[in-house]
Amino acid sequence: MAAPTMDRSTDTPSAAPQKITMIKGLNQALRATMEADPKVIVMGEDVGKLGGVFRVTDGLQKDFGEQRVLDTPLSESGIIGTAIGLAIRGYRPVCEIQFDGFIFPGFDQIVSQLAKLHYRTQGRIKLPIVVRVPFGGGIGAVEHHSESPESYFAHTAGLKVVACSNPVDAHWMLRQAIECDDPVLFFEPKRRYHEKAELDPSIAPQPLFSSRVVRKGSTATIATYGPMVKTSLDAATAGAEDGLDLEVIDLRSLSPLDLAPVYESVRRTGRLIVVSEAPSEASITGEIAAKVQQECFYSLEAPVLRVTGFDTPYPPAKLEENFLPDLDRVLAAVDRSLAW
Amino acid sequence: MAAPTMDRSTDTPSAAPQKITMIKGLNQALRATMEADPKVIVMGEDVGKLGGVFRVTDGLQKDFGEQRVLDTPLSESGIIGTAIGLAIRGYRPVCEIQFDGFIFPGFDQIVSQLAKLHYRTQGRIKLPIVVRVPFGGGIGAVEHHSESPESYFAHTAGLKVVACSNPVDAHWMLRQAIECDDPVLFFEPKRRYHEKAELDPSIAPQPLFSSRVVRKGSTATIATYGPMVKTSLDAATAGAEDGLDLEVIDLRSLSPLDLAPVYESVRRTGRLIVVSEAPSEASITGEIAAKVQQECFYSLEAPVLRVTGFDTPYPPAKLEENFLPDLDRVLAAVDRSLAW
Amino acid sequence: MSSPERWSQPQPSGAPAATAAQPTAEQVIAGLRATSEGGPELVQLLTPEGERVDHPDFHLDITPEELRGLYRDMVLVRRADREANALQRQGQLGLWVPLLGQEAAQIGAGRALRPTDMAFPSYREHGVAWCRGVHPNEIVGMFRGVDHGAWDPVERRFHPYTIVIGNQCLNAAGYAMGQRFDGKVGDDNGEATMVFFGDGATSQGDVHEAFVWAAVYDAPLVFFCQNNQWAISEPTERQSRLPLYQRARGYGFPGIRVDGNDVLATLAVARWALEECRHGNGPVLIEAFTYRMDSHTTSDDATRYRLSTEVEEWKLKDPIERVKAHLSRNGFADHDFFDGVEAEADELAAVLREHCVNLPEPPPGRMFDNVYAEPSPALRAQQDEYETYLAGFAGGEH
Amino acid sequence: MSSPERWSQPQPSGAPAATAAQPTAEQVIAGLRATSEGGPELVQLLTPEGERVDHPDFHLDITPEELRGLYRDMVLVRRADREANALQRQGQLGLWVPLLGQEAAQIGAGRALRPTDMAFPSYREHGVAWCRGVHPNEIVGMFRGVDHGAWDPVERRFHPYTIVIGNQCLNAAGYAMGQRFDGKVGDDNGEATMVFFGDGATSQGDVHEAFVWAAVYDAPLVFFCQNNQWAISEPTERQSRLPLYQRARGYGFPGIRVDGNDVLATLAVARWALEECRHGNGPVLIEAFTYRMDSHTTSDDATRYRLSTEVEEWKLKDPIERVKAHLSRNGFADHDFFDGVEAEADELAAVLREHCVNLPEPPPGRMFDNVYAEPSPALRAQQDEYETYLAGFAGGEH
Ligand SMILES: Cc1ncc(C[n+]2csc(CCOP(=O)(O)OP(=O)(O)O)c2C)c(N)n1
Ligand SMILES: Cc1ncc(C[n+]2csc(CCOP(=O)(O)OP(=O)(O)O)c2C)c(N)n1
Ligand SMILES: [Mg+2]
Ligand SMILES: [Mg+2]
Repeated sequence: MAAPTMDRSTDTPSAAPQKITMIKGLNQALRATMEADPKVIVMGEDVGKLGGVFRVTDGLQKDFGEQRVLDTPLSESGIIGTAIGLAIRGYRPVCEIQFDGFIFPGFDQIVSQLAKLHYRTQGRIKLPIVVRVPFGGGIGAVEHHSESPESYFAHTAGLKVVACSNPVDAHWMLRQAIECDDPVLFFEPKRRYHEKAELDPSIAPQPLFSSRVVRKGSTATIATYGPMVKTSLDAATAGAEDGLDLEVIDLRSLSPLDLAPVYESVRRTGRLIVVSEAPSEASITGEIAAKVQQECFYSLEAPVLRVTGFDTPYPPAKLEENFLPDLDRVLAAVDRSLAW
Repeated sequence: MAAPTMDRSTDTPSAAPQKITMIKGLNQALRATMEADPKVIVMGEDVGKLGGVFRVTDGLQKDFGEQRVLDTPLSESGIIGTAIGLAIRGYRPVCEIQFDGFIFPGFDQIVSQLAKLHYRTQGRIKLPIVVRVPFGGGIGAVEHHSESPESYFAHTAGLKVVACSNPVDAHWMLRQAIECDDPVLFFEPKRRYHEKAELDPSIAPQPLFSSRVVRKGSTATIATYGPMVKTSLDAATAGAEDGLDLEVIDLRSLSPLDLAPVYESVRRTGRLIVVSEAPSEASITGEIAAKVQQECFYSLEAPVLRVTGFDTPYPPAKLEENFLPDLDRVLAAVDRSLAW
Repeated sequence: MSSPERWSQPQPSGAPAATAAQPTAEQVIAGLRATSEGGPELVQLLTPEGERVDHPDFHLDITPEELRGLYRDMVLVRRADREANALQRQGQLGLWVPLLGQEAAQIGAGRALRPTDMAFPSYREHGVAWCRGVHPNEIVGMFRGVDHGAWDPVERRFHPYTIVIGNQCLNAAGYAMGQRFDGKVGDDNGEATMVFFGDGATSQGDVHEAFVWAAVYDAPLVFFCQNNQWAISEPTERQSRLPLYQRARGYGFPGIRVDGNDVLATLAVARWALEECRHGNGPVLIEAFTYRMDSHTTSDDATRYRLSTEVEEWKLKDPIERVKAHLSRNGFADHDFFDGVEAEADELAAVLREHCVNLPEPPPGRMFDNVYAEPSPALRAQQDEYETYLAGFAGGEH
Repeated sequence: MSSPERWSQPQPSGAPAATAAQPTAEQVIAGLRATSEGGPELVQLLTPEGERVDHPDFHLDITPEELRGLYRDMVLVRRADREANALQRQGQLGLWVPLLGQEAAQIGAGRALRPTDMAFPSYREHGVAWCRGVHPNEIVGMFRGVDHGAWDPVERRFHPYTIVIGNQCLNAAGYAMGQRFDGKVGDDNGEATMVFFGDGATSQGDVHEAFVWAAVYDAPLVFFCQNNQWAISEPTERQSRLPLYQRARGYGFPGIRVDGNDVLATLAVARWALEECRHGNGPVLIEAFTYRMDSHTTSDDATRYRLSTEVEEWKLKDPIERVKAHLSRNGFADHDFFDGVEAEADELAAVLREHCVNLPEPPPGRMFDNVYAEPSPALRAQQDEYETYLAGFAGGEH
């Protein structure tokens, strides 16, 4: 077991910029926080010897031991429920839920305890727990392995919900989430796990609960998060060929939403498309539309449009290309907005 | 045990109009469907001898026996999970969840099985299951007894979600829900349980999944459901004294939403206030705002406004009057809309 | 309780035993809720008549002073319980959840805990709370609706009440795992955790998962199940075929049934179980066989579903009376003592009433406090908007 | 397996036993996953060498023809399994979940079921599916991504595969309750239900709740746990201290451990359990002690977490080889028979491959079908909008 150190200067496993996958970015984030703080522990199904089914926790048990990287019983309510007890005891558990569709057995502990204990105890109990959830589709999987359950948690007061979209954000956001004293649902776009980007540890990250304009533009605004950031950027690139100058905002934080940059943008462009893989009914995308139509009422030249998964269960994999928003559906919505 | 009969003419326990509470309306609905169809069974905690903590199932076990009115183990996942098996076997279970906050242990079965089995089996399995949930606040209860979890279910494809607001609707909607071949989450506003209205069995009910204008008006539209219908009607009455002529729509069906009457109304009034006890973030009220700003873009003279519970856990009872929308908050929103 | 044995020897497939009869209802009920007997497995050290009896496995050396202390604890918590119940009847509380009849189970368990131990209650553990130094004054707020729980759970090592049945068992398992990870388990100074739940709760998935986790991680956790025979209106046979302490059999840790109306037996068994845990031999399941003498809560009317004869039978097994009889008969306490305790109880009730009716109403802004440890700007904006709105009223604007 | 006994006798609180040692890791593992032995409780009727042995409780009269049938079943399902695995490797399936090594457990259980019985699988029960008349052709669709399950679960009395661990146990309990409510339980013609789940699944709350419900409602339900020693990368000791069949002890119904690589023993025990259930003596738990010879799925690489020596040991206990040896040694089958089965297997594999690669792609509109039994106008509108959008492409509009 590597000797844990509290020296923050060794936070980053490597000080030189390196090209890494999202998985590597997450893995290094875990390693860095575990080295810095002996109270950070990782728990979940198969996170130990196997390193998780996506290898996000690869090598951690070997280096930090079985007491800091727990291969848990097959029980999601147990993972969340015991993480709460461990947090009360002073630990900072990072729980892995193996796939999005398997968070529901743990839903009661999340909604009834994780979200409410701080409130119930008038702030006396803190729950610095991160629940990591590989989410979304696009990997050709069987049922329950491609869901986007983030809206359930955004609807739950007491939780914070974030989604990363690229390796660099994945790294920093996970570190920030672990350092946050509130429970954070941390959504990782599994279909982007193997994409690469350069992580330069010398560039300080922006605050966790903030959105970011990832492409400036003037024709219309696209607000999105997680796996759809790349899709939206691709749409913007394709649209540029047709003379569209699209602004793309990566929301990053889904609860609380940081919509100031969206308002600012919509006031300039007059048009907003919200893009998400999740079904739209009673969702985060609806929330954004509701807020923006209120805040930017006089700026909107067309209604806020949403491009989302349909209000059906996730279909068989051969249909997921139809189910999931793609570049064309995003651009079609831009066209509709412009034609309004 | 009363001899079950399939004769539909005896559907209604009493043919004469009678003044009944919502509890009675629900009770009679259960009795009528149980008499009409021996496959209808009632299951839940304390629904038998006790008749449920709210007495909605009062007397049913005595008349229909222990095999049709099941005092179940204390296990909500078990209630939903076994109801699914019973439905596959040909039963039509009506499950009672004792209080809103206790549906979460059953959430996984609802989301992963109840909502998806029909889809998974290409329609070969039907799940005519009603999950009754007394919901909402206003009764001065301790934690977990005043929640409004309906948005979680509206966000879940494969479920239908309805909320009744008065004894007559409660009666008919429950009967219709039991007759529906889809799983229906049936929300009952517990703080309206003891209010009375005249049930005239000769007046045919409107279709289950439809909304209704409950007060015509021209100044602005209020769309609401469940316990807030009365609050909104009270607000309309109070507003009338100030010269406001408010239209109130009882949504009744929360998924699917029947928004045609809302669109029609908003096109006339130009203003919409959506009222609900639930926290607003990523909710049904957001969905309505998102849809209406799109459908009525050119008719809206002010943004759609929402009056809802705050994005906090449900507070201690002494604060619930502050948490819950009341007549004043509704009227203040109308004022804001008018002043836009 | 021989009926379960029927199942333990599978019959050859050809034999007629496949048609073996179901256990009779009487057999089942005898095992589950003998209204007068807990069965031969019941650990008892003090009979309902107040006589000390021996048990081959569990001994308790106890001084008269300690005995008087236990008596006093039970009388005081019963009195506070009755006062709170009355306060509810008078409209001062929205709800009360009575402990009446479960004083011995709770004081026995609560007094077995050391200050360094941790406890996770359900919602009826006012007696355990007392032992953790949580005054009834601190409990009534949540039933009056002014807070969701007032004590500091970390400082008192007494978790907030948990209402969603079974949830706390997993939280306790995690806490106890933490005690082990911290190296606080393994000798006489070890720490342990005790979690409280009811007979009904045993059906919940979370309780099972807590059994699994605690067993797999050797957590120093005592599962303390108060089988008070009822889960609201449902008797224990709606939850189990077997006596509940036997549930532990399938997980590989001990399960013991103790007379939950016998404070001495409960204390002895709870101490033993905690010792096992602090030495690293946890978890342990204790089923305290007791009875809910009152309705489930003040919202409930138990006469709708249970016989008064049953209640009468259990009255004969009152947990306080037997200690009183024991104290008197052996000359361990005199009139003055009993009068003194009564006076203390009156005083406690008065203090509780006074405190309760004067509890300040929480300010509206409180609603927004402590949703997050690190405030959310979005929620702050909601609060600001609401406070502006309220200020409008104050200014007479509306 | 004597270690659990340590827990059964609580020690007097004063005695030093409170410091009794934990069971050693070896003791625990011996009880959980002896890689070569299932322990003395293991029911076996056919040794790995192919010799028939007697068991005091379970007998099986079986004709050579029936034996050959079981052999054929196992060979065919293994072959289909290997073909599907190969199809995945060749990119024809998105995923495959191999049953390799579990043929005897599944065919033994599947052949014990009557047509009128019902079965609820997990996701690995291709062998049980076979016995229910579900052809591998009907299974590959969900792994190719063209459907979520193709067979008619009502007609076949074989529920769709359930992926969320444990869920199906409660669904099965409900179904079995329905069998009882329908008056179909109580004699030789009674119906029963069997539900399949893994060793890992035993930790889930739903499996526990299913135990509770089935016990309380005397449901004719056989819980059939295939302990294949692994839940992805986690060995059984991450889930339990005790052998899993003992879990039933705490619920008041029998639990039996059978050699899951012995098709005869599995058949005998499963038949007995189903008989018990159809006569009204359910539920029953069977732990079939077996081994997952392949990786968890085609996405998994088992060499990352387990020793090849373990796999090698289990190879010696192959479920098919021992039946083959038995058939040969006793002259119950000749070369022609074995060749015939091989040829059938080749044929099946070819049919499966042919079917799989030619599975039609579902049309986009399929996505919207069967969300509801009674269509929702809101969803219909979404579909219409999407189809108009698609038509726009077809017309080259975009
Ligand atoms: C998950 C959940 N379901 C239902 C309830 C409602 N409820 C409150 S107490 C209770 C009965 C509990 O019985 P038991 O576990 O025996 O504890 P007791 O109240 O007898 O102490 C029920 C059903 C709840 N609080 N939580
Ligand atoms: C609720 C849930 N959590 C996690 C998973 C991911 N998962 C799929 S199979 C599996 C292991 C199951 O092990 P076991 O029950 O032993 O069955 P086996 O695969 O060995 O047949 C896991 C963790 C899941 N499908 N469902
Ligand atoms: Mg109880
Ligand atoms: Mg397994």
